[in-house]
Amino acid sequence: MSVTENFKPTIVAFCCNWCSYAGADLSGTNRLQYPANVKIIRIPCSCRLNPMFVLRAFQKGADGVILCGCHPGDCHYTTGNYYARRRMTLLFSLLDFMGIERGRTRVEWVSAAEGAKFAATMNEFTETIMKLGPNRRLEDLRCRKD
Amino acid sequence: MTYSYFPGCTLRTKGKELDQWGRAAAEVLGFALEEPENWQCCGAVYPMAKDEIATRLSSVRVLADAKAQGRELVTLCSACHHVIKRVNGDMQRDADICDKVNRYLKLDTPYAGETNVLHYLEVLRDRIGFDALKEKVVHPLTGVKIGAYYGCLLLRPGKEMGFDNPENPRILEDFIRAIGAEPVIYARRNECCGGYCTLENKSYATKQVDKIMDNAKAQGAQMLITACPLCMYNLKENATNGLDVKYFTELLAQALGVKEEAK
Amino acid sequence: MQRIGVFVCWCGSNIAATVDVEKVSQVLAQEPGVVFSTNYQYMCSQAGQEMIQESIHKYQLTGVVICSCSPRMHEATFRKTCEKAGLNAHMVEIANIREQCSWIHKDMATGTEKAVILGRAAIAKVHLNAPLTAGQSPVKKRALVIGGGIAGIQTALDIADAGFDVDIVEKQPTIGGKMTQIDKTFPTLDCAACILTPKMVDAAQHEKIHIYSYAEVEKVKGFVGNFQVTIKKKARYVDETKCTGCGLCTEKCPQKKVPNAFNLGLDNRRAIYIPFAQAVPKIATIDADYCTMLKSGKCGVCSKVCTAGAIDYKQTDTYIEEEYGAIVVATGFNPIKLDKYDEFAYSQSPDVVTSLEFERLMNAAGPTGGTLLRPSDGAHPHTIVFVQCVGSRCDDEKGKPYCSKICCMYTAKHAMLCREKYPDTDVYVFYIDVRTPGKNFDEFYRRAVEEYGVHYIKGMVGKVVPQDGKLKVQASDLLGGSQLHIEADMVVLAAAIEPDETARPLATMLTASMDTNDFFTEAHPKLRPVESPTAGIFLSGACQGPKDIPETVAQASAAAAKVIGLLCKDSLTCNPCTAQPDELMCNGCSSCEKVCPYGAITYADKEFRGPNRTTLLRRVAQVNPAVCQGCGACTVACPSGAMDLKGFSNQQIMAEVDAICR
Amino acid sequence: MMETIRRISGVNPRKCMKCGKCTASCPAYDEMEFHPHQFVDMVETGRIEELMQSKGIYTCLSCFACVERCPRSVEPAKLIEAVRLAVLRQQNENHLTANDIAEKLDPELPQQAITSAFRKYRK
Repeated sequence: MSVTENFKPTIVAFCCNWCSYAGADLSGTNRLQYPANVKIIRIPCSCRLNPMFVLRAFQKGADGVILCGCHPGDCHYTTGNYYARRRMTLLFSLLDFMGIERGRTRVEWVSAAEGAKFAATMNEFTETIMKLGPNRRLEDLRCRKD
Repeated sequence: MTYSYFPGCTLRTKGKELDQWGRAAAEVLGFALEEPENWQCCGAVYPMAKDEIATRLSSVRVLADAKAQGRELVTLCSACHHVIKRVNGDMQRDADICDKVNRYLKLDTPYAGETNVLHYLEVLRDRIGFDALKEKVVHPLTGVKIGAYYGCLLLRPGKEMGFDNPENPRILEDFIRAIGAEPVIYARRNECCGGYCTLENKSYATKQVDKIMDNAKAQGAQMLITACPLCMYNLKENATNGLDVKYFTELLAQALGVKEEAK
Repeated sequence: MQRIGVFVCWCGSNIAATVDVEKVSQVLAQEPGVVFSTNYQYMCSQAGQEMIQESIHKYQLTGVVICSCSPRMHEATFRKTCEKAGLNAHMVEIANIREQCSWIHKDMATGTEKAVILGRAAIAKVHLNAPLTAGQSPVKKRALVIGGGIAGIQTALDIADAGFDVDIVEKQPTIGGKMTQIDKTFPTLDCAACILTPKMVDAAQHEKIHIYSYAEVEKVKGFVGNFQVTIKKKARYVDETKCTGCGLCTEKCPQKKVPNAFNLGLDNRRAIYIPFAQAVPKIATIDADYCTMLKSGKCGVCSKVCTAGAIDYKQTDTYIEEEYGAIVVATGFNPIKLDKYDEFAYSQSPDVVTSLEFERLMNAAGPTGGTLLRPSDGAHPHTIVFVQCVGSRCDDEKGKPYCSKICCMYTAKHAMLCREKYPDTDVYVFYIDVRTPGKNFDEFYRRAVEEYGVHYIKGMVGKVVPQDGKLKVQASDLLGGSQLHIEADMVVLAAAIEPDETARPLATMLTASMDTNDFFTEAHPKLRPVESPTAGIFLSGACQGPKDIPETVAQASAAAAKVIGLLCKDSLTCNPCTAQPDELMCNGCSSCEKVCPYGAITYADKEFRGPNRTTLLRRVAQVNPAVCQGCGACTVACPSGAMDLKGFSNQQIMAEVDAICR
Repeated sequence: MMETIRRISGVNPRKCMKCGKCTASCPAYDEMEFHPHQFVDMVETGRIEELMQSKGIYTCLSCFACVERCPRSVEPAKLIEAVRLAVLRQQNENHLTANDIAEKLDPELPQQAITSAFRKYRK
């Protein structure tokens, strides 16, 4: 299984500016390790995550997409994370139907104080993606790197 | 309601009547206790070491049997309860132990801690209700001041046993109230009686027992009740000038008016 | 095509140790649009900033990418730098290669590779950036302080002294908080009431301060400079404008068996009460849970004796709406409940007390008139055992993971006072560590040991057994190497402290973040310790973490200074990253309006050119940029994709996604 | 050896903050030459041999008071059991044999006492 051995997944993490991006910074400040496969994109709020972005990521060859936002009730914009939760529930079940396994998508609430949780989540998520292997379903072959 | 029932070694031999009283009372209270076939002794001591597998097997056998019957498992002796409940917890939480045990037992369906383990007292509290028990009492023990002796195994570790507040329990006190007597609160009711050392060093056990007895007497207890046959033996035999000690099922059967017919 | 400059920061060795900065700047120089790329030791330094400015001029840069620490750290700095060089502040993007790269990876190759990708994403975004200009929003020159303890009082006084109106909302019938219950204060042993009550009076008499006592914050809307707050004034069944505080009703009320919360239930009060003699405002309150009149309609004694006619059994909760520019949280703390620690027999013996209860037992205005007597039999205790760290420094569910900070010092104070007032008492203090990092704190503790002869024992109490009127204490003496058995008369437990239970729902209302222990989080643990990350919300006192009185007062004044700085401004620069509809695509469906938490979206009928030189009147969305906070909820809700967010546009984020997945 | 003890007990002695509450709670204090907090400390510092020689490993009552009351969830009782097992698992190191039992019996003694003694003191 040379494919899996050399498999370096691409993981896109969308983090809300107020809680999760700060949580990610905190895990850095505390020097908590998580895989370099995870790349963070800062968005103002988890509700800014357009399902199109997730689709685009998978199309362009991402192997996993995770959305991190403030804990329910703690959204900087009061209700944004509730919208995000509803939208992602729908989107993920649609993706599942399309053959993007549930394990490749995830929503996690990470507060600004939860650096450790951020790192742990990313470690766990990467491990899941490693087990699932490369995303072949939605990837646009024209976008393929090799 | 029918429960799977694990009597354990002592209640099958030296402590037969404790078991008979419990069964007679269960009949009055409307629940049945059914022993699984071929149960084995739980070992009386919970194996704390993570790599002890063989010593966990007999507990898992009886747990898996209850699961197959689709029943909850009831215990009467607190040592059995402690061992079986904690082994069950290991099966739920410790993937390594669960895996090894299953590989060893080769059960038809793997067991992963599905059975709910209840102590007889928990059945009284959570399934029957102490108020309902109170209504069934025909010979209330009015005026008797009873100290509940919990010992260690029922309560600790509180996180795993989930039985009652480990530092200030009330289930036996509520039971005492339900059978019409008056509970006496004393702080040493959850301190160890030294039961495990009774075989090797009686004077050591006596020291522990006397401290408990002193405390109970000072707080006004006229008698102690326990839920553990070893505690009962130890409190009775190793005390210098101690109080009378009874098993809770004896008083239960007495209050329900079935003590004599149980014999 | 943008002309982009890339600036890679070493951050000393913070970045350079795990990221090959030279390589990153070289690789990124190859990206389309990049006309200049360099790296430097400290990009945020004066020299670094000047270099950026020079490069902007020299290469006529239209966009700048800085690969450095988190944008939460220096985005504002670099934006200002570029602005000074004539570049729009929003043409700057930060690639976070420190917190999210060099600090979490150990391997140079990995770190460098990731840094390049993060840099590419930022470059891809800058390509699509457009200059943005921020609007202005006015500042309401009034502050709200939630909680009227020493923290809230100090903050309010400082803000009011600067000339701004301040409202204090206090849930109890009086302001003063925990400090009113304390007898003496460490390390000087001055009387708490003597230093607190004048401040309470100052607050009450200050023309700029309004106190809402027996009131709670019900609802908060709006944003920094412009909060709309609903305050619930709970029915106290006494007309505040009429009550003179004479206290006659509190003597005549026939309901005498009400546990006195001020004395922590150590004695009883009446159903109508004034918590203590120096209460502010000094107005009676009826405890609805115990008042016979309110419960059964029979009694009315207080109404009969009140010469001012202030009693009003028909009073109901009232609601007040007020606007504020800034909100200060000063909700304070409480000792934890001790039912999980009954090895100390707290619920089994009245002679086992918490430190705060002990404080009342030592207080001249307390239930024993200041004479230390055992609650069980009123006898003088001769042996007292203090137990520290009860519920503090615990693993997960066992209690609080943090050090409660104040217990070491107040326990030393209690022990010292016992020995001073009653030299015949034996006083034992069981400690794990004695923590005294404050001015004159360690000296104070040493005095307790050396001059007052308090027995400090390194160890812990394992069991307390009430028996024969004594408390049999079983403890360990780790330095002496023995298990001790002490026959004590009283045991005093230094219970951990936790945030007030109102803090969590309040944080939700304010959208201010909290840590896992329900303490409010500060905007930066070192550099912005009195601000919440939510703009316009400030933190004062123990709501942010355990604090003693001097620290609380210091933080309270610091919070006040921040509030004054905000209220001094006539207007605030708005967030320019607001939503913007494409009117040609908008079909006026109202989806965006429904999800907007700020009501920033309205609709207007506008004329558009139709086919064949006709004119069409269409309903299209309009965003009020002064109200929009830029969350982006509407952008996703819009079915036709007409709504976009400036600074975080669909295209920009997609470009980042593409760059990362490339 | 230190690793073995840690592995079979599942205890991380580094979590200990040396408060001594385990030893304060221990009902068997007078019967042990090393006390619960010392077990934690000595496992951490590798003084396992001394612990294995001590008779305290047989006088611990397994009452779990130290486990229950430890503020840091260190579970000293598990360490004591692990040290005892380390001894018992060696050859001919049973603390109790069947021959010892007869003289200790009395008519009222519950089975439980014998079963548990066997479980605890021999392999």
